[in-house]
Amino acid sequence: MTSRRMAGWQGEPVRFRFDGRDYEGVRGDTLASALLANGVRTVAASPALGRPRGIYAAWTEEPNALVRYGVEPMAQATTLDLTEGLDATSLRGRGRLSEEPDTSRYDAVHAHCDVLVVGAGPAGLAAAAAAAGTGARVIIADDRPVAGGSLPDTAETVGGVPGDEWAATTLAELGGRPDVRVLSRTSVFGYYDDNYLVAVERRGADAYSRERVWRIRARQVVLATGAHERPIAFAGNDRPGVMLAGSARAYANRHGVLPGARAVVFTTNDSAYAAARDLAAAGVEIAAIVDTRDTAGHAQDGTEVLTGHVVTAVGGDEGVSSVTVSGAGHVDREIEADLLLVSGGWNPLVHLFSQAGGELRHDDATGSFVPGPVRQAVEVAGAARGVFTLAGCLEDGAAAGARAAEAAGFRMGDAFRIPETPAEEPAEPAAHLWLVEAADYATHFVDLQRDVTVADVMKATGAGLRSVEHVKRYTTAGTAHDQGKLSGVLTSAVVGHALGLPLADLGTTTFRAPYVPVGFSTLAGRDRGALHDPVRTTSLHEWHVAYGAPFENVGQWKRPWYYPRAGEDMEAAVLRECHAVRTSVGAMDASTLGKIDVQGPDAAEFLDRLYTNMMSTLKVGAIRYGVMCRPDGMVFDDGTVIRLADDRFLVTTTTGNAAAVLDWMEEWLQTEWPHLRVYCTSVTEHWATVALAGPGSRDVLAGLAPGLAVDAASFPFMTWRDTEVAGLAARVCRISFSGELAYEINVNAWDGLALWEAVMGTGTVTPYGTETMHVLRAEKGYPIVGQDTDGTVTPADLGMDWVVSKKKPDFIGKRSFARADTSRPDRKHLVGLLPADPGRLLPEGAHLVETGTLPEPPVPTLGHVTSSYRSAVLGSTFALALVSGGRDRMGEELYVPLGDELVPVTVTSHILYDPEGARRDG
Amino acid sequence: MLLIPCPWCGPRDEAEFHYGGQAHVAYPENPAALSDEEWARYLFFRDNPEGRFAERWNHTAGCRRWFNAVRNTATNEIEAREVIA
Amino acid sequence: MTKDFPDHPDWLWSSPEPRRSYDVVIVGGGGHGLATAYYLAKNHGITDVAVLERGWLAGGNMARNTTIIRSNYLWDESAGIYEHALKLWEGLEDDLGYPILFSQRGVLNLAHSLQDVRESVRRVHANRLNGVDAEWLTPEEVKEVCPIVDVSPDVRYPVLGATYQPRAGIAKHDYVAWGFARAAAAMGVHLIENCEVTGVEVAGGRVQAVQTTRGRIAAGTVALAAAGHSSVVAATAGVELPVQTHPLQALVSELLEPVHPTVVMSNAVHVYVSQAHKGELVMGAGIDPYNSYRRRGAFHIIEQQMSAALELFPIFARAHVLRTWAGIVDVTPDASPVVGTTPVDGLLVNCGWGTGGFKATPGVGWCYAHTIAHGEPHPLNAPFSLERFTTGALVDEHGAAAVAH
Amino acid sequence: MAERLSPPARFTPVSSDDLRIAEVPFLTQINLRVDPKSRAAADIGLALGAPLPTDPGTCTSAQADVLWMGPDEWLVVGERGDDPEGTIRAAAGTAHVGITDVSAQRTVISVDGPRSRDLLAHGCALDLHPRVFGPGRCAQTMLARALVVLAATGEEGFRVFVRSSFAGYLADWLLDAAGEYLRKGTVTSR
Ligand SMILES: Cc1cc2nc3c(=O)[nH]c(=O)nc-3n(C[C@H](O)[C@H](O)[C@H](O)COP(=O)(O)OP(=O)(O)OC[C@H]3O[C@@H](n4cnc5c(N)ncnc54)[C@H](O)[C@@H]3O)c2cc1C
Ligand SMILES: NC(=O)c1ccc[n+]([C@@H]2O[C@H](COP(=O)([O-])OP(=O)(O)OC[C@H]3O[C@@H](n4cnc5c(N)ncnc54)[C@H](O)[C@@H]3O)[C@@H](O)[C@H]2O)c1
Ligand SMILES: Cc1cc2nc3c(=O)[nH]c(=O)nc-3n(C[C@H](O)[C@H](O)[C@H](O)COP(=O)(O)O)c2cc1C
Ligand SMILES: [Zn+2]
Repeated sequence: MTSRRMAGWQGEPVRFRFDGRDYEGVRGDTLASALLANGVRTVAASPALGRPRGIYAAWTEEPNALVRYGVEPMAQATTLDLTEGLDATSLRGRGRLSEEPDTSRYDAVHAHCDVLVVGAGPAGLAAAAAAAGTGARVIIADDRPVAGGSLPDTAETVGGVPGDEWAATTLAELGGRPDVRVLSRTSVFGYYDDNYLVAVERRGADAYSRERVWRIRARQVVLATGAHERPIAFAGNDRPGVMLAGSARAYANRHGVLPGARAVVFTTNDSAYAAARDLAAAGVEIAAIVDTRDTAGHAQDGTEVLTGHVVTAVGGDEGVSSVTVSGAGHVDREIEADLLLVSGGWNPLVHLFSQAGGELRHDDATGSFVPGPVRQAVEVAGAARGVFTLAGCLEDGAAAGARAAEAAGFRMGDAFRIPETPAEEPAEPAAHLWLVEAADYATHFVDLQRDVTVADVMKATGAGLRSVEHVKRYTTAGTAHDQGKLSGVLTSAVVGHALGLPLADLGTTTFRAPYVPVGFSTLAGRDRGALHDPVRTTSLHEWHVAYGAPFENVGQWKRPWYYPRAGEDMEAAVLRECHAVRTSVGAMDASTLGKIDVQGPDAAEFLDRLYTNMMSTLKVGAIRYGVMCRPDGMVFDDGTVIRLADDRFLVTTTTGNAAAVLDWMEEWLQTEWPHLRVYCTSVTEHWATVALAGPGSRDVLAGLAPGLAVDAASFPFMTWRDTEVAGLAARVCRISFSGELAYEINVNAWDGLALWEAVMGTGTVTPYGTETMHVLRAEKGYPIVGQDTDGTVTPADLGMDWVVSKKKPDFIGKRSFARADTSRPDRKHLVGLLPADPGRLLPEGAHLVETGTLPEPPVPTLGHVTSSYRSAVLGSTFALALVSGGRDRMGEELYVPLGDELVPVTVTSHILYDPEGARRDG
Repeated sequence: MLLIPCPWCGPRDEAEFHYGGQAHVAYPENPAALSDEEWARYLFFRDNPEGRFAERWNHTAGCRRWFNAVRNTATNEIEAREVIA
Repeated sequence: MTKDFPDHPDWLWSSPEPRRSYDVVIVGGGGHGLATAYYLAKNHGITDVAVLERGWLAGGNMARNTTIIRSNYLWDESAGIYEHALKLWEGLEDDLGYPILFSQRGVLNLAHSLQDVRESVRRVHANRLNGVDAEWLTPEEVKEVCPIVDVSPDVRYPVLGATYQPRAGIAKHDYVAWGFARAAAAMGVHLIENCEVTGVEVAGGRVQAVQTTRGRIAAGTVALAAAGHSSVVAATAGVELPVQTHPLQALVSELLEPVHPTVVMSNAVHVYVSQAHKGELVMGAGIDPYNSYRRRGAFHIIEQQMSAALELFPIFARAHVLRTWAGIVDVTPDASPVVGTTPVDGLLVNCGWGTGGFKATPGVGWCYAHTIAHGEPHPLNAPFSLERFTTGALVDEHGAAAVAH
Repeated sequence: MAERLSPPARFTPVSSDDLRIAEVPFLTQINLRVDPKSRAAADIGLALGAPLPTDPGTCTSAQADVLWMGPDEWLVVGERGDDPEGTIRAAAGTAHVGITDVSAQRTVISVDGPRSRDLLAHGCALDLHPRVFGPGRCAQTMLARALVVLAATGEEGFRVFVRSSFAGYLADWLLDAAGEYLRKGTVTSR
């Protein structure tokens, strides 16, 4: 294939493959420029119609040239750096996810600045330089690998040197300042409230992180994002060889690539004349400039200009071979060409501005939407607000940068001197043409990537749709990978044409983040695998791991579930652990329970208001179980309350609710009862807690704490003592969650492992996990908040009237107990269930029905099984359940439908073991 | 990511705060004296305007203080804030 | 345009000038408003109806939702109305004569903790009693239904199993709205766009008319179906609703070759995802915690969403987020809707569907039309009255931790 | 008696020319709550050698480091074995104060070196620019997904106070993020 690289263009060769064929490009190429250099014209088949498609643009606005390579499912050839060995395959609209894992690393960084400049073209560079000169902290971000924005595309000179050179020098100078950060290859893709912007930096496969998300909080923002050239809808405008004029110019100037040999230029404005000049200089033959206006721009001598003409047809199946042009009063002419360059004018890149909440305004002069009013602290400069001259962009950028710095509180420092630029020719006003009218619109494409034609748009308007949002959804125009960067406004214009409404009235569809597609893993960043969500561990964790405990996730905590011995499954291990506690002694790591230190003269009063029962009557040295409700009367949390002193309590909460209960307390204290003199402090992790349970626990404790009188009279149930255990300062509480004689030993978390090892060192204590704890408490009918309750359960439902004070005038939740629904007799009560077959384990979550045969659905349910276990001590399985009117059903037989079976169960008290409480004293 | 002005710590990212809904909804003086309707109103009914809204925030990841703010729910702009004393 | 789709009809609806008076004015031209109008005309012969929409028809949450349709809710009351809806979905394409691409590809709700497992099994058993198809799947079975879910034990929150509703699935949201709109318009209902209701006129405890940006329109019955804006409209009639408005975000990837055969939801890891008909991954993100009427959420919620998605679906690593957006949803204290009468005669309310009302569209349209026609609720929406907040008889899909989408 | 163990004991200190990360375990930490305008506050300040800092986000350093945690809350940090609690209690007398030993509630990770700010910026949304968060500043905030107290101890040094149950997570996170800055002259030691 012929090389279309400009003679004399230097570059280190890079080999690559495309669709199974080998090619060579040069370093600095994109895949697109390299393909064009190799004369490859057709790079994709269109998604729905299968029409051949070529490269249409030169940067992120490209609609056609989508490829996949390696693990990357979809990328634009126009933004893809050519790297040695790149092996890319063209796509037909849809990407393919790879089964290969993505082994790259991703991360994020927070950044702050006084002025964020987006875009490092002439406007952005001038803005950044002006702002940085004042001493403001500046970040300048640009999505391209090379500085200068469109300067390398246009090869204009700035300050007497080539634009790209000027840009590189300016950016390097900026980067050398201590308070300026230059981010290249960085796309700002989202603009959120309070000047929070997010950007993705493409750092490359060799960097520590392949891509990085920048989370930028800027006091002021300057958007200098440039403009996109506008396409025109005409018959056959999707043929390979049709290309935006400015993009062709970019391929020539940036990459030394000629996208064709002989070109027709179709334009509504002057900018394409400059493109034609550059391409001619590079060696492309300009067959004609077809200008829709009646007055020509400044064409190079000898170039034919057809004013008042439009393109009405494109010849060639696989790519442009000729272009038919028509003009009023002229005969149609077919001009031979392999390249058709299009310029319908320029659309300021208002995406980020619009995301910022800025309103767009239609500008009749440029025929485009430009920034209007906005509430955030943002300036728009250069082509992004419709300034289309180089000198104008430099000036506009410098002024915007200075204003932004000043608004951020920085006075003029070293002023930025606007560099000289060559005098520009006075421009002829542009015409605004979106659509070349025709009888048949079947090949007038508005969205190349979704194969949407003018005919499709007209079908939509014909069906009654009048909003561009409807047309977008009916036709799918603007919804593809390129998000309608080129097709969006064009679609609106065509709708306007069809309905006879001005474009200004129709507006655009909504601009949304991300401005360019961003990888899932890029956004996930470091929060993956083990770092996905913090793992919380107790100070005994390593021991549990060493003893082979599987862990249960409880919130973010890892809790040991059970400790299987060789050959044991879970059931065997749990039965053994239960047996040990009921007959001997076991120990559990209870450190995850929430612990809150509540101090102050009004602490007792405060707890009286939060708990359903009375806490102020608790004696120093004693412990009381308590329940908290939400104002709606439903159980929120439970735990023990220890009175440490007249004005000091230690409250324990469930593992999952520790933070919520502390927040709850602070909320009431700060917002309702600020006069109460109370301070609450979390001490959850200050303490390690070892629960010692079983008839043998007293002896074990006595052995470890020789200074402590452990007999029942000296150390009664529901009291606590400060003492030394295993030589460690400890607080021992005599409480029980198993019904057995039991103690909870609390030590400073640093000493937790030492305590645990001392306990285990006695040789008589069996470690047990959360599962055994659950079985033991269930045998005693102690509910677990969140398991036996679900946010719809009151203390009375749990059979805990005794925990609800009748004496207190009020506490949180009390009023709700008097509502109609909360006093219904058929509310669901917590009861016990004994299956008729003592070997039958009911699944937790199973439901209960009244009859032994199941009627047709819907079958009213009486309630459900909340907890269900095998019990060694009961010699049977058993369950806890919430059952409608359950307390009035003692002894009744109910049924649990399981598959085709109805399993009979008997309703019993929820306290199945030792209802007299005979065991708690040992 | 809103930038929420904690009266104590200064502006911080939204992720550090817990939202507390409408401000100035006092716990009733004497709940027992309320009708079911009035109690339901306290429990479940809160203003939900499109526009200025007085609301509560807690700086949970910072100083743990509750404060009130007036935010425009149509623009998310915070117009004022006050310390709860 | 993408040709692997059924063609749209050549006519959808016309844009009549509003008349000065209608028997029934429906405020809000989302899925619910349109379905209500359709069933009013079809089931009850009431066609002097206007649906007033402040923007473009069905451009609210109807245009923004992740289209998950299922009926496997926990409580009998919820199962009743959602299952009614699901049955209607099963015949809707024929009923409307419009391709709505209803695809019963099944929904998996994953469990990641023992507590999740209990709640899931509870829901499966409740569903079966209610005649809702429901299964409990082991991790291996999850893998069979959806091979790309990572069910290995070494993720942060391993999959311990899932509930599965085979009849659940997705539909093409816009087509559903347009199908209802077209069928209602064909029976004479007026669909009026760019017509914002700015006030509800009440006299003597009875509704009289609505004030709109296109003038006053008298009405015998005013039926609200304004989703996130319900409180704002109801307040003009002096009616307070137990609703708070929040942004809820969603996102799509580029079009991909088929990889994801079903719908996967995970409450604990905060993911819900399906692959829509064209091939884009459609993913719901979290709800923003504060009240807001901005149809845009905060970006960190999307970032968390991606981290969660990759925990469950490592294969999505290199997919790209193409577009993010938000709707504004109306959330009630018990995460269940409010459908029924208000203290104002002739003013009816349908709101509070929060993050999960798309799936109810035909069901609620059916019941709400009944409520409008008879002045009292259909048995299926009777439990969802405003009074439940006074009696305390909530339908607490929140408390019971059932997922709301 | 077994040796004291700090939870993230498996965390191996690392250092390079650019960055040093190590645990500083077993510091004495007291949570202090008192009305800043009260006599007790003044007395406690006197006893600790410096008035309690009342400027949000600042800390003082005399007999102990005193970190501002909230308008009526401070974290008093002493060296291993110090007894600031005794000092504070004695100074407060019978006034209404909240004094809670939280020594083991959090452990401390020190992050030092020219790239310390860059490292923290990966997970901390605060502006850590030396002009904004220099020596003498502290803040309660988020680092990655953990709640921390962050204190600037020098021009390029920080202490990160993290709840001990999160310490393992945070250590893993820090080491992963630090990889980039540990390439020059890295030493890992126990
Ligand atoms: C991101 C997201 C994902 C979701 N995912 C799911 C899902 O997977 N499954 C599911 O079942 N549900 C889902 N939902 C919820 C579902 O979209 C809504 O519950 C449902 O669409 C609400 O009913 P609607 O369609 O009538 O609402 P909408 O479409 O919002 O209709 C309300 C209409 O009222 C109009 N309106 C408001 N005020 C006025 C006024 N004053 N005058 C005139 N018109 C007015 C609005 O413009 C709007 O068009 C999701 C929602 C969101 C935002
Ligand atoms: N003759 C004409 O009609 C015409 C029309 C348009 C532009 N121009 C010329 O183009 C130049 C415009 O200068 P300018 O500085 O305004 O724009 P520019 O196009 O030179 O630079 C904008 C830069 O911002 C980058 N960018 C855009 N969006 C971004 C994002 N979200 N994140 C990061 N980077 C992003 C672009 O890739 C580009 O590098 C001037 O020289 C002007 O004369 C001429
Ligand atoms: C199920 C579903 C699928 C969607 N698929 C796409 C898509 O493929 N491409 C796209 O750009 N947008 C897609 N969208 C998003 C819409 O473009 C748009 O963002 C959404 O309707 C909200 O409207 P708004 O962004 O205009 O406010 C999809 C939306 C939904 C609900
Ligand atoms: Zn604060």
